[in-house]
Amino acid sequence: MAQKSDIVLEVKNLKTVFFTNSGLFKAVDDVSFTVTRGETLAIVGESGCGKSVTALSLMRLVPDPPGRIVGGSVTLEGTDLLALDEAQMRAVRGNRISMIFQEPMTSLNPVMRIGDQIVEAVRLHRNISSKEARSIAVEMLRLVRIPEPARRAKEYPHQLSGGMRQRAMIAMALACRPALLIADEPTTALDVTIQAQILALILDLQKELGTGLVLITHDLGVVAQTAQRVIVMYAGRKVEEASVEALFAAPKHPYTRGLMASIPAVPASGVPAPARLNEIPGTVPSLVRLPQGCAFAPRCKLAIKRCEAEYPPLADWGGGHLAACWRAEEVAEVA
Amino acid sequence: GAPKQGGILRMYHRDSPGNASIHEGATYSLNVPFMPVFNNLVIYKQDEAQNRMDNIIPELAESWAWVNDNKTLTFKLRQGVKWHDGKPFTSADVKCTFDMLMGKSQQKFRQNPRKTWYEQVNDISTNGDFEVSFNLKRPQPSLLALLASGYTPVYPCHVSPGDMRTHPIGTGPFKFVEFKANESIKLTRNTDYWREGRPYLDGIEFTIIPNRSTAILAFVAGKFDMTFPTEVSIPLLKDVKSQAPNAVCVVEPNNVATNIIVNSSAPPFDNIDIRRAMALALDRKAFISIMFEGQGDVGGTMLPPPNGLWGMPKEMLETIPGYGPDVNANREEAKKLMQKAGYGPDKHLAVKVSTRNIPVYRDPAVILIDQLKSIYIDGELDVVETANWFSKIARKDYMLGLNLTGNAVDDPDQSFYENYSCGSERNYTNYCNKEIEKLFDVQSQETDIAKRKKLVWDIDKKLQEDVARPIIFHARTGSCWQPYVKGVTIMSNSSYNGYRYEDVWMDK
Amino acid sequence: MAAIDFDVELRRAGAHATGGWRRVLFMAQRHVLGAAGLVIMTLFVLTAIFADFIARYDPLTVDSARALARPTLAHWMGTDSFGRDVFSRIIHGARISLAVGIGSTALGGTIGVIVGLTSGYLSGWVDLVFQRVSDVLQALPLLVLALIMTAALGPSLPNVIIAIAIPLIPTVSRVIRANTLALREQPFVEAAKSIGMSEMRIALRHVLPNTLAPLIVLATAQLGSTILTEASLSFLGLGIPEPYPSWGRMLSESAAEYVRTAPWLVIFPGIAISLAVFGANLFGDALRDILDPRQRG
Amino acid sequence: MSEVLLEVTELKKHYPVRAGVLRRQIGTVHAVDGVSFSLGAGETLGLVGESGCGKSTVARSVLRLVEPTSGQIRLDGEDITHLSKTALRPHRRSMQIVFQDPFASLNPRMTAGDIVGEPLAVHGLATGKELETRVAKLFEQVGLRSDQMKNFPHQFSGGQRQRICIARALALGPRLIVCDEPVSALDVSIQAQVINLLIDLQREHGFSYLFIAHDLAVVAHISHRVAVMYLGRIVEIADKDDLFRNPRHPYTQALLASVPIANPLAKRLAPLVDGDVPSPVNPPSGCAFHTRCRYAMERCKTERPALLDAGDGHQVACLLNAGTGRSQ
Amino acid sequence: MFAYLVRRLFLMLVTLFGISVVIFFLLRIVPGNIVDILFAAAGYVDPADKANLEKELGIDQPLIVQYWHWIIGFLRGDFGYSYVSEKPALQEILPRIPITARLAGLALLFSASIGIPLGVISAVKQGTKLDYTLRVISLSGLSLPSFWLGLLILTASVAMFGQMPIFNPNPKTWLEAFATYAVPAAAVGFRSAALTMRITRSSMLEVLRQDYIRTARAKGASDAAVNYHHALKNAILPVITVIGIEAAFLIGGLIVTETVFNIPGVARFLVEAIRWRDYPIVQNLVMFIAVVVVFANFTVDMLYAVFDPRIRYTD
Ligand SMILES: Nc1ncnc2c1ncn2[C@@H]1O[C@H](COP(=O)(O)OP(=O)(O)OP(=O)(O)O)[C@@H](O)[C@H]1O
Ligand SMILES: Nc1ncnc2c1ncn2[C@@H]1O[C@H](COP(=O)(O)OP(=O)(O)OP(=O)(O)O)[C@@H](O)[C@H]1O
Ligand SMILES: [Mg+2]
Ligand SMILES: [Mg+2]
Ligand code: NI
Repeated sequence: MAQKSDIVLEVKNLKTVFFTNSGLFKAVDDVSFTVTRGETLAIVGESGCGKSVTALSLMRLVPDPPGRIVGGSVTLEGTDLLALDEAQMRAVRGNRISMIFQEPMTSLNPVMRIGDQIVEAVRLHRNISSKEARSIAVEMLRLVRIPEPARRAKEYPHQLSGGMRQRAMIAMALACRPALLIADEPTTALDVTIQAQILALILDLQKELGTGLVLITHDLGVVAQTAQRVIVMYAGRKVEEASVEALFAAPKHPYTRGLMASIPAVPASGVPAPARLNEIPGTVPSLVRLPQGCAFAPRCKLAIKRCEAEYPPLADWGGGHLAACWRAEEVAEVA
Repeated sequence: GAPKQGGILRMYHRDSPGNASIHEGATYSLNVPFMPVFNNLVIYKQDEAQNRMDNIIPELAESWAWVNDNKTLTFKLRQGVKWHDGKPFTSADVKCTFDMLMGKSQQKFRQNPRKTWYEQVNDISTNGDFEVSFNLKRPQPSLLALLASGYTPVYPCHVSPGDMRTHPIGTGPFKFVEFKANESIKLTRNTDYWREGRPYLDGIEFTIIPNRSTAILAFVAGKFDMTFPTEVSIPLLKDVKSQAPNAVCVVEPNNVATNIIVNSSAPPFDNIDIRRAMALALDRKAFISIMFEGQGDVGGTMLPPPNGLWGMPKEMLETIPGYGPDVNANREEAKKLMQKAGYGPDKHLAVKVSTRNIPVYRDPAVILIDQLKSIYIDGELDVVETANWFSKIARKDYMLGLNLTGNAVDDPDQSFYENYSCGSERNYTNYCNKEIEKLFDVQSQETDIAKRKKLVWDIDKKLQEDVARPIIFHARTGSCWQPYVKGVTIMSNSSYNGYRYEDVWMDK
Repeated sequence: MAAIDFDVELRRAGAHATGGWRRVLFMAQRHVLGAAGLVIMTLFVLTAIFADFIARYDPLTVDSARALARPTLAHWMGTDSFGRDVFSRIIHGARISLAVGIGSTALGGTIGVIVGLTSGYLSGWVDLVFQRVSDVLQALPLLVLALIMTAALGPSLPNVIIAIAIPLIPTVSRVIRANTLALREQPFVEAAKSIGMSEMRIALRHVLPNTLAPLIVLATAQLGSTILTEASLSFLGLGIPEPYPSWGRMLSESAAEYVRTAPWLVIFPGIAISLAVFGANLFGDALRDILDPRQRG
Repeated sequence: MSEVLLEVTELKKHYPVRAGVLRRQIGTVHAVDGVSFSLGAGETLGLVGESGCGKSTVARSVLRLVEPTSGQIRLDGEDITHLSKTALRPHRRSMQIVFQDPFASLNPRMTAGDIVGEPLAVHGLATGKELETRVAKLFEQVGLRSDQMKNFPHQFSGGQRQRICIARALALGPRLIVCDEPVSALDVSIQAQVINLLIDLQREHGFSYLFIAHDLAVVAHISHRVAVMYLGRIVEIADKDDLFRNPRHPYTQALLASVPIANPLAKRLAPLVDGDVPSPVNPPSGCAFHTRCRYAMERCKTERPALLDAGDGHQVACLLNAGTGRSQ
Repeated sequence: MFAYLVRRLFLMLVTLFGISVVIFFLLRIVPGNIVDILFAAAGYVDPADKANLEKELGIDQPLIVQYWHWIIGFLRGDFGYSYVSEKPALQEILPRIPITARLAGLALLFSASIGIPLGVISAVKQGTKLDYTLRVISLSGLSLPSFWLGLLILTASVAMFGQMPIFNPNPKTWLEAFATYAVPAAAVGFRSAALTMRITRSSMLEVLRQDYIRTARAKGASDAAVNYHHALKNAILPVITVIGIEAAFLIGGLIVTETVFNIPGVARFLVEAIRWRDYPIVQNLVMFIAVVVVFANFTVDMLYAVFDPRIRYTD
């Protein structure tokens, strides 16, 4: 484990809920984790399990109403973000902590030129002339491998392809060299060669600046290649946390196990691809009417009586490998 | 104190007159601003409220005389009078003016509303530059009264009617400066005026403000020295008094009769019973109390005394059906007449009351409709745009019409011939009674005032009894000015004749 | 961290409000102003419908004896110069003013929506032609049209409604068109195309609902402003003719003469107009918020 | 493969580039620059390539959602390139698309249920209760709960939205589904569900897919044949096995080598190709890839390689080895 | 784009032509002409004189011929003479246009400069007391009949200051000029501002929930920057539309204000001219207004493209 001083972000018992007309929606329920300097923490999980809301909570950008952070603490470089007033928080956002949003199409202002949007991000936190900012913006676009960055900087989002928009988002997020970067599925719209470049780029910058990186992704391949540690979420809760090696070697939660099994592989020569992929049957339960016990129990092959009655606590199964399952030790064997 | 020289009189104007040529207009919107530009041959004394024969004084004429068995009226003209453009005034100008009015000259007015005034004039003759004679077909004493009206200025020969409409040239105390439609009219002192020491004012400025409330507010705020004459309604007068207690206000009749024109050429009003019933149903006091808070006059065709010269005395008036004091009794009688005509509580008569879309027309029409309800008549208001009003009336495309008739001079000739003689263009009801028409001529030729009055009363009574054009009331309106404005006289039996303004001055 | 009362928050989000009435009640609490607007509008509509039962006097009966009476118990809002009961006239006036307001808004709005949608959605030549026509309509000032209409046909209720509705058309259609132009480029419209929807249906199902917010705001604003336009027309002598009591005319004609001497003649119709306009707009704003799915939490 | 369902020949789509106050056209984006392929009934053609290389444009052109600049699209032998909107409408039933951007392609004011049910309603295939049950079934098929039918799009997570889109496309039971990155927003387990679903549907009903994705593993899974695009053109097209086993175009090779492997012990993130992606406004002369290609020759700068058969229907556009590309 | 402009210009001409036809024939449909009115006002009906006058004014000719004369004259810059004042129509119209234009301009300025910021604030603070207060105030602006508001202003100023702002045709100082126009413009602008505010609010609410607003916040942009820079620019389209409509409306719609404040602008003049059936004035004035409106619409369309790069006018 990293030393205390190296900790960039410490999230403790974060709870974010949505007050909706159909009831209380516990999107993030008691989630804790830390990110140290230069570390990459990956968050994976079923879609809709609260990854993005967690990220938004860190930025304090959960739409209110209906959303509200109702508990826990978020400590960035020693300051409790949840205690800051809005002005102080603004100085932090985009500067010390920044985020790459999931949907690049709607996350870019359609009536502003790409360049201007980056320039704005830079100038908000750095006292430089607009000319300098502009050259930084173009530089950032070049860094994220956008061809003809000077011209593209003058274009509007709708004139770019999806991938380019995503890269523009990345450029914007990195423009201020933040201490913590949250990347919410930053490369889903990219082809693998560019994805490799971008990830390499992010990791380079991370190394150079000691940026902590929270990487939210579905692509376990990306997780394997980039992250040091992984959190697996399910229905708003953290169900497993481990170093990447440990997780891939021996997942301790049946859900993680199921995820691993679902990964399609590029057929190596000679090996014919399986016709169907393994899948986890069933769907994520509604976050309003969560079962009393383990939320995964209805889909779990290993489920026992106890799972339905009692939520399993996150227990350390050795070497900082946390998992919330009564039968964590059997997971690897069963499969 | 003694009149002071100087100052510009600021007045608002109620609307924008179509043009600047008095002879081509029939509204005092034209007289008020342009009378000061002109002179007449003779004029009613400007400092006396009541227009009377014996109040007529010479103006461009130095004197006049009736000769030739009262069939010729000869004027001796003032010498040395100059038009505003410097040309001398002569008898030729007088002849030109009246020839044109009679439609006898080459040049024509676009419209000539008072042509009928000169029906009895054969021709105009001049004798040298400074004598002119009106040769009549028969004696007509009241011709002088017509000539004394503000509607009868003398025009210069050398200016075309068209130019007179846009830039009038006169001999009067003030010169025309400019007329901006919907905006303002400006007059300036005629330094060459033939009357020594007049006018007192340096000029007159009219600001055109069609919206009454704005205008009154502006007056109250001191933006104007005077309201437009006779344009302050009784409710507004109270308002002015309360906000500007120092203002001088007078309320005078303006010799405008509100009357009903009845289409007797078509059913149902071709039936004299229904016409009578309608006349009987009128509660004139109610009209007056609503419209004027009591300050109006009940009368016949002629403006009632004391302001009017020719109106019937009260006792005589009350003998006419419908004028009796007991309204309920009248209405009972009216109901009987209606029942006789076949109407009753379960068979109402539906009529349309047409009128112009102006409050002074519309309001009495609303009252009329309400009063007709009491005798089984269901009236419906039919508001007609001014542009279509006269053609509609002329087409006889109406049943009842609510109309206002203004009299330029308080004289029976003007009123009777214009409104009640067979075939007259303004006889909208087509009322035609040859016997009465003979009486018109008799009174017209009568030189003895007392005798003539008797004749006029009888005619007036007959007209009311025939329900030719039932007169509802004679209006009164107010005029106000600031206390420092002196020498203003508002005429009490005409609203067309008192605007020369050469005696007005400001004590500032 | 201040303690958060989950119940209160949930209540605020309307979680308890399930089922018809509770939901309505919740909405009323959430949109107090809108509920007030709805109440006002409903009251006025009811008043208009039951005017004959509510009014205590005949609105047209003239009585010189009681002219210009101050508000008393007998005449709650006094009487006008004709001695007509102002309260009764306002009650009956609701009919006319609401007929003008609702009638012309509905007429102008419907045509405007159709024109705007077609124009914005189909674009191309249709758009150009429609826009030219609405240019033509717009370039003819409202009052020119009203003057011409009343001069040609006489000032009657239907004519006033039509005269007021016509200038609404370009206004509504332009707003709708502007919105449609932007919406047309949205991927969900493309998605609708891809399932083989007819253009017409796309316009109605996908484009129109997304222009509803501005449309409602506009329509309720116009509902109010048409009542005012009628008042202005009356001010110019072109509104609903006497003796029928439209609020606008009651106000505009008394305003000049009686504003100081008999203020009740001016105050009450003024309040009626303002309240109606106010109610329509408040309700419109709330409706806009309620219909916006993203506001529902 | 059996009969040809879709045939695209020499498809081109150019967008004008404008600038200045008067917005004069200063250039052209050659978004798609001469693409030809065919797709048999019951077949899946994977389409991969650089982002911005024109995949979505191809997809939308096929459905006539954008008007192609030139070229021909035949569906079932019928040329639909120039059909009028009305004439095209019946054909829409047989081809559907799942959009790349799920949120934007969902009407924010309609509930998910209405969105999915709409195609059925439009084509009059179901109404009332039946519509509801069919929608519920579709929800289930794509792994959504049927109680989510009355939610609005903004209440769903990204992956859930994508599933709504898939359900909508499936509703009509089309013969051709163009999937523009249908699973890129999904987590692997759902992705597996969706892909299994697509495969099952294909088996059952003989659907054809034009399947666009970045994830080569997914493409490898579902496709029979795979086309690789680069800058508006297809640079390689072959049977899946052939392509993955024996990629011939240097770009394809780079792609395959860049796929991250879900094994933390086998780290290999070093990008294999470098350099800027060229712009489709000024595509490089000759072979568009030559600016990033390690094996580029002098010829590549001037000569544009045609898509040639390198044996067994494995077509490649590369000048290496006499037009057969680089063998590994 | 150039082609678009040329076509647009051509279409504007088509529109103007349409307006000329509509106004010409509409006017003729209305019963009564200047001659009727002149003669009616004098209570005097002499068919021969009437016919003479009709001939003199040329309104006895077939409509097509009259239209042709008008249009040809119009194109040559010959606008004819007012039937009423008998002065050249141009001389009557021209001095009034700047008056109304100034008034309308000021009212729009008032409307935009108050309505837009308040709309933004109200949207941002949706549901708060501030939002309620602003909305109630703005609604009261929409609820007051403008003549009523105008009269109120006048009455109040007389009652309080014993003075009233009445039109001053020759303002000497800049301040006087401002005073002359400011109060009436404010009276009109109040209503207009209320409308602008409501549209802004509604449109802003739509935009504020968009993802890119969140992005802007994530950059650390201040509320002001988010609201005015990011959101407003996206929300402005309907606002521009409404302001454009108001602009067009104001040119011909200031009549009530011009009446109450007694301002000699085109709107009141136009009504007066219609009352008189003064065809040369009405026709030409309507054409002038039409030109303004058509250009206002054109400007709005161009502004769309300026504010929203997704809108492009091609071919
Ligand atoms: N504004 C909102 N109102 C109500 N519920 C919301 C809102 N935003 C998100 N949610 C709910 O919160 C839960 C978590 O959503 P979140 O966006 O964090 O999922 P995710 O893990 O990021 O999924 P994905 O991988 O698909 O992006 C979802 O079930 C979603 O329905
Ligand atoms: N409406 C448009 N106007 C101008 N250029 C466009 C338009 N749509 C797309 N383009 C351009 O066309 C090219 C191809 O875009 P397309 O969306 O087809 O790429 P793609 O292959 O789907 O990329 P991605 O994988 O990132 O989605 C890009 O350069 C893009 O900028
Ligand atoms: Mg997410
Ligand atoms: Mg794409
Ligand atoms: Ni606290």
